[in-house]
Amino acid sequence: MDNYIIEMNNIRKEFPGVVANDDVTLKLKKGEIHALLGENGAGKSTLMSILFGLYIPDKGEIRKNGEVVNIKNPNDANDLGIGMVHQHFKLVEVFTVLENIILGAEPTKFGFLTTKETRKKVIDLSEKFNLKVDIDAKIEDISVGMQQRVEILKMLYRENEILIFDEPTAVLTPQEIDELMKIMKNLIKEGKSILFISHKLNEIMSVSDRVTVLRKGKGIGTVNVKDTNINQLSEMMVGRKIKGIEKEKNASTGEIILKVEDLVVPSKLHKNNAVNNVSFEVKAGEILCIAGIEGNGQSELVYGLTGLEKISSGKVTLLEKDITHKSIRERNLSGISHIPEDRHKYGLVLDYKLEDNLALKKYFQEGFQNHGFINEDMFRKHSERLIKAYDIRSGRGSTTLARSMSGGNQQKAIIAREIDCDSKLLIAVQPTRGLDVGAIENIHRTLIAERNKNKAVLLVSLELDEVLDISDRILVMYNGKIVAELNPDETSYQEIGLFMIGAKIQDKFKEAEVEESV
Amino acid sequence: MFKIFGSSSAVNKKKQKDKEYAFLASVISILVGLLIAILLLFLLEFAKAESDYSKPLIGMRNYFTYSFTSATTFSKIFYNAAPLMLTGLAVGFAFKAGLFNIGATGQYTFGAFFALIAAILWQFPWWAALLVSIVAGAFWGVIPGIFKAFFNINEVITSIMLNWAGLYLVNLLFYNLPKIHTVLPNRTDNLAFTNPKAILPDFGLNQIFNTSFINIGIIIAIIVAVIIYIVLEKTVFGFEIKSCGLNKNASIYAGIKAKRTIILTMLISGGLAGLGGGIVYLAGTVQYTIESSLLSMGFSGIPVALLAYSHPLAIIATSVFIGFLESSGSGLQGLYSYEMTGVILSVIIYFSAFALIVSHFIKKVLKRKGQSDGDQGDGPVIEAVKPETDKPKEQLETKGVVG
Amino acid sequence: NGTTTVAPTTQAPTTQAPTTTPATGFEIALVTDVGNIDDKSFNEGSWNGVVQYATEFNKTYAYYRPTEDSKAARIEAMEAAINNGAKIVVCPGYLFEEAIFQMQTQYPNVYFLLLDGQPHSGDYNIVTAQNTHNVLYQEEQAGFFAGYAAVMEGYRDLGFVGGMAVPAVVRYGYGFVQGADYAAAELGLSAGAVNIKYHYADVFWPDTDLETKMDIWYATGTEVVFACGGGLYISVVAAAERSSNGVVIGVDVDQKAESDLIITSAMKALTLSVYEALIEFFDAGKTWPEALAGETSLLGAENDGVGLPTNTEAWRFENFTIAQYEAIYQDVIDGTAVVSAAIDVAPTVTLVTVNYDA
Amino acid sequence: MDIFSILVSKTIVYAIPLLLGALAGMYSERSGIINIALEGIMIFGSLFSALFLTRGIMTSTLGQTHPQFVIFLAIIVAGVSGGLFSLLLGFAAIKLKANQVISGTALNIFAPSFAILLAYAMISQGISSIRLPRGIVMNAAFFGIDASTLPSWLNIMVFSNLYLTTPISILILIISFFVLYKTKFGLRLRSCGEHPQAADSVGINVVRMRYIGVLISGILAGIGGFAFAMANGSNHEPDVLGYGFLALAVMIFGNWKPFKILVGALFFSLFKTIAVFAATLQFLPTFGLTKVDNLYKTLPYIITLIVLAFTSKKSRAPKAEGIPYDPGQR
Ligand SMILES: Nc1ncnc2c1ncn2[C@@H]1O[C@H](COP(=O)(O)OP(=O)(O)OP(=O)(O)O)[C@@H](O)[C@H]1O
Ligand SMILES: Nc1ncnc2c1ncn2[C@@H]1O[C@H](COP(=O)(O)OP(=O)(O)OP(=O)(O)O)[C@@H](O)[C@H]1O
Ligand SMILES: [Mg+2]
Ligand SMILES: [Mg+2]
Repeated sequence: MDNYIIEMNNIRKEFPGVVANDDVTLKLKKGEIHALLGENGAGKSTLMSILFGLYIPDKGEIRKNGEVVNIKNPNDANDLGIGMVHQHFKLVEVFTVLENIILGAEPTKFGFLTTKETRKKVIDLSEKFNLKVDIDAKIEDISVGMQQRVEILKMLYRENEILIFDEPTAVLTPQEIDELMKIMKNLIKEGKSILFISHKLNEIMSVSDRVTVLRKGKGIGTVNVKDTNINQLSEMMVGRKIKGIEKEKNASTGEIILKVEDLVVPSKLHKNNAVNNVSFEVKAGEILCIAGIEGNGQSELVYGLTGLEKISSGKVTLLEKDITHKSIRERNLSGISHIPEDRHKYGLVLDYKLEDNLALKKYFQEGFQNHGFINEDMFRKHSERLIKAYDIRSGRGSTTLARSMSGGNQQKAIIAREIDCDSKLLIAVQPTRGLDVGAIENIHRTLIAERNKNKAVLLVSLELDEVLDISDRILVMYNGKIVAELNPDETSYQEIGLFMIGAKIQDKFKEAEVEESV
Repeated sequence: MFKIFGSSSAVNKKKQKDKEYAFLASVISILVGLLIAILLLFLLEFAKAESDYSKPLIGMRNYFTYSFTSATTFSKIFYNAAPLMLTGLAVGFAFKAGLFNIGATGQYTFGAFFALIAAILWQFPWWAALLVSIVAGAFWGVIPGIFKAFFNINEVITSIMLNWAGLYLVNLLFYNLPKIHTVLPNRTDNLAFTNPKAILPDFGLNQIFNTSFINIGIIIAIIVAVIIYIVLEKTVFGFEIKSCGLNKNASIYAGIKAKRTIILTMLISGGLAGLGGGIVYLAGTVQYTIESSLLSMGFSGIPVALLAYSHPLAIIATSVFIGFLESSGSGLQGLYSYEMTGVILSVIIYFSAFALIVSHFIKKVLKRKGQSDGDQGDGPVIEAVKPETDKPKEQLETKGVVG
Repeated sequence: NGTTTVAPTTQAPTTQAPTTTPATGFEIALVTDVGNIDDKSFNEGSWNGVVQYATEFNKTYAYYRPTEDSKAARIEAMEAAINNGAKIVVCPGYLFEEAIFQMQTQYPNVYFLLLDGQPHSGDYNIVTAQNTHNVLYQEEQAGFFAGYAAVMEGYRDLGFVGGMAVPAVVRYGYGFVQGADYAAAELGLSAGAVNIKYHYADVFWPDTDLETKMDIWYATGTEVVFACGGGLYISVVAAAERSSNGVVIGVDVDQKAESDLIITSAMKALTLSVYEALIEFFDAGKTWPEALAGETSLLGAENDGVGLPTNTEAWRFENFTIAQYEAIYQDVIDGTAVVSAAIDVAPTVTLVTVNYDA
Repeated sequence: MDIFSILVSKTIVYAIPLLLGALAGMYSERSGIINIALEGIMIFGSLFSALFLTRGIMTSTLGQTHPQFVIFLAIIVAGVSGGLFSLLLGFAAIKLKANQVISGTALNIFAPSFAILLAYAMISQGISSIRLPRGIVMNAAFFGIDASTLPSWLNIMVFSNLYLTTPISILILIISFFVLYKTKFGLRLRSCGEHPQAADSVGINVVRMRYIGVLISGILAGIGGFAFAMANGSNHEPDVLGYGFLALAVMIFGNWKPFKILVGALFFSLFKTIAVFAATLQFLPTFGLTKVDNLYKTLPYIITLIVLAFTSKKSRAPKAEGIPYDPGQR
């Protein structure tokens, strides 16, 4: 009978309309790294949020070292030595790293903050676990990787012994991931116990001792990593075998659809440019993928192309037509479709009905309106068609509010709308973010199908698997510049990773730099 | 009731349900408001030296019967309702685009005064003078729109500033246009003498019923409300306005010119408020007098819009209702001071402010009664009072700058 | 002599919301002019008269506030009063002229007391029915005495602040100017020796901007300001108290109690006239006696309708004597001193220089 | 010289209510609650403190002997009444998650009518103006200085408009700065306005913090109302003439930062005073207009607008402001 430091027995949690956790049991041994595996919406975050006191379970009990504890809020969790790195970091952007670390556990004299000792303590911790952070920098100015290290320091600062990591690797480069894995092993050595959420099986195989798998809110089981393999796990996770997508190479070197010359886009965050003299082409019948770590100018590049942001110099040509200074709508009409990276911010009007959202790029065209009056039947027909064609699932069909749709189906709706525009160029930014394997597969197929229809596809992605799986050509962006052009069949995780963190720059791009500096 | 106002698309059960909740919520808010108001009357009695507890009851009785005692008091309901409806539409229309036009009072004042300039100085007929009032209001309304669109300054602040600036400008004009106040130094001349054809037609009804409060203002207002409804629900422009209100970023992404939409919205909103001013001062009853504080009518539009959840057709109902409450205020007189009306009104409004919660509550209750319609909680489709959980900040945010 | 007359000292209206139920109704009604009952001006002054009478002879009384500033709303309020059992409706202010013109024929057995105005249909052809009695005041005379007294006292830098340029206020103001000029002549002062700053504040109540303005006036040499418009005297007094040596002249009623700096008040018998009219009305059996029915009484120096307070604690002049005051009072009565009541043009003055846009 | 002194003292005395109002707004918005109800709350504060002063207290012996002490009590009354009133906003905005702008607007509509009504009940039917007692100015004598020994300009500048609220609000300003940036409470308050989920995840009770934010806001606004009443002269109508809204502008103008807010308040107040001066002294052109002061009265508002237009780029509101806190939301 081994001693469990944490036991979550028969946990049930319901949200309006969803059973997030249904009779889930999870037992964490002292000093182990315990992985939690499951598709999106499987209930991982919810389960952990319960352990961390953010949600109160409807049923079930939590035990620490055998006796039942009652965790009503994060304070209780903290008192029990439970800490959590959240999927979406919980850091105050305008605060400094230090402020964020001490927040909630501030050392004070007569209510006044006394940061001297704290500062020292934090620095010691960051050295001990080599978590490099710039302690006085504002969060909004530091990289995602560093932000994550801040989150970890938050836990260590509170001397937590049970550490929860919710999808910590989603935002990291291969190098950073390896780094994180080392850190986690370190932590174990220091006697901590870790709960580790991930979709990525290889990671789980590499670090964790045991895995608990969730599916649709139900606990599927717990297995020892050494007695299992990736296929078994993925089957447990999805409930069926998943076959990788086979993208038959098509050697089309079609005509140039998009031509970008010396594009410069200013940054909103800092004074130097987010996109700095970038030039490239996208041809018909290829999927060109822009790889890179979040925040290296990919988003701004796309904003510049689609007109969401003003560019300060450069030239954008679409089908021989100069669209550099055209309005967003003109660009759309002259052949750009855009699957935006933030589906809630840009992709959808959450409080509009599905049919309205599906018409968002068409409502002004003849048929959808005549003499300025909206043609509701047309809206309806159009949306029924797309719902059918792209199998968009929702409570009330055309009249469902987008807000109440699942992440996956929201994304499907956007893709349906954009592809239905039948533009020559399709720009897709992280189209599979936060979606589950099934949905991802589906989207990848669609993209490839588009390519095979001899469309040009510009894919921006952080997920290296995705990049390697479906792209025909890879451009790596680092610090606002393109630093490498790669062939997916001849490169590797590690190589891309090096370019992504700016450790390497291909010569031709170096030259470009020299010229420009002359 | 709101069913009639049901949303465009034919079979939209959910939306209709929400409207019912919304309606119920409004009603409940109103009832609670009235209850509290009556309670307040008793408390005031209690506070008094020699209390007389029959007084509140009699007061309330008079209050609710008053408007039906004579043609005058009855027509007064609609006389009050017309400008309320228009300022209410001004506020509600802006709400739909995610803008809080608290500057309706300034635009109203502008509309009012320029209507009189047109009527007295330029001898325009009533309809032309009304057009002038629209233009004037629109002019004063568009400025916050421009500031919002180009400098991203919150319209609430801008309009507050412009309310006062506008008041003083109008006073300045008043003094420097001596021809509009020839009879008395501090009030514009009586239209009946200077330009009778500038007075809104009443088809001789005032004669017949021996009152002065009947005119076509209410009809104009209702027509305008219907037009606004059609614009919002049936036209491309309305589609763009609402989508900007609900998610500015997504609208821009879809190629909608958000700046243009914001400016146009404020232009129209201002025009509506201005028209309200025109209708009041061309009724041939009041004359414009030098003011040293903001006219309250513009502000009265806010509760009207709130109670109606900014729905143009519902605004017809709420404005008439508030018009009724206001005209009934005189029924309290003698027993109570006129301000009591204000208190009753504001109590109601305070409750309507979180009517949404009430409607959620109702929803739950009905659900328990087994009428489930499964959906992760999104409130009635009401821009003005939806709690702003994970909703684009464009909605009614009050801050200098959108991040 | 006609001096120690007029009106009780001002006090907050001693009103109680009457507790009798409207079943019996309110016999005496007052419909307010623009502004509220406590406007320290017409409304309050005449309301005090109503209250004074009603409490003394215990009659039921109430006031009504029109919903808006229009003839129609005034009529509505009057009708509300009448439905509540009003036998007599007191209407302070010329704004009621047109309303009463209509009501007096529409309600022949309700009685109306119109202060500071005479009924007409808007064309200024006065028609006063038998159930109406009008009272006019010769404010210009009251203002005249104030201006005269100020200059005689030795002040040379005067100020006038009116609430708004409404007839009554203008009469006060122009009278004030004439009085100053008259005194200047009598003292044989050179032209320009006496200066008057003249301003309408656009409010009948205290106002921050006005207070600042008064600070500046006093700081730039103004010695005495005639504060003529409801509650705005409060701002003037506040400024005077801050200034080194500024003083104030009150209006309508003896305001000596308001501040030691109020050296005198240009009074008119507002409260008193209401009080007395009501006595006449009820004594005649709830109708206007012959003398008043359809008549307009003009309250001026002759009938002690206007004047300065002469009771010792109110007389705060050092150089100007009561004797001098009584003399000029007599001159005004017998016409030796002519005070123009015209308000359409500024009075012609010979010696004082007036800045009408100060 | 005296003129200049008046300008200064007026600028200061009218800047105080703006300062307090804006600081009030800052506290609640830093906690994440938009407080557009400042106007109404200020009215409430002014009402109750004024009533407190008039209803006997000031005429009591205590009032005669220690007027400033009574004023101090009045300030407390103002704070308490404002604070309690603001809880209505807190309840609607925090507990019921109602739209904050609208709940605030409701309070703004409620306050003035209620104020008049209560004044009626307390004083007498039809009387809403409250007569503030005299001798509440802290003149030279109060400090044991013989005014005659001072040059008149100095006397005017310093003492002519010096009320107890002035030093107290300066104190509040300084304290606010330290509270906001140097204390645990301040750190937590700001975190609630920026990222309540983050605050919650480290065990800060967001709901409580927001209530506190609103409460402090109410207290300061209440005192601000009283400050206005005193600046406004001895006779007080329960109304603050839009100063609550102006305070809101000053807050944004001051970028939600204490000392910038002070600058904003002085700036606005200065132009408001200059406007009156301009009209009175005619040292500015009249453009051949009658009553040109109306033109100058628009200046403070127009100029504020222009300044906002230029500073808007830098301005940064608390991020989570206006969004009801919902723990479930990720
Ligand atoms: N705050 C919430 N309100 C309503 N439903 C929620 C909420 N949070 C989660 N859910 C529901 O609970 C289910 C589990 O969500 P959860 O975030 O735990 O999944 P997950 O496994 O963490 O997914 P992901 O891999 O995307 O993080 C989801 O399907 C979602 O519908
Ligand atoms: N606050 C919420 N209320 C209701 N449903 C929610 C809420 N948040 C998420 N969901 C639902 O949860 C499911 C997946 O949850 P989740 O938030 O993981 O989606 P997601 O887009 O992947 O988000 P994330 O970026 O966290 O991965 C979707 O069906 C989504 O609609
Ligand atoms: Mg998750
Ligand atoms: Mg997720």
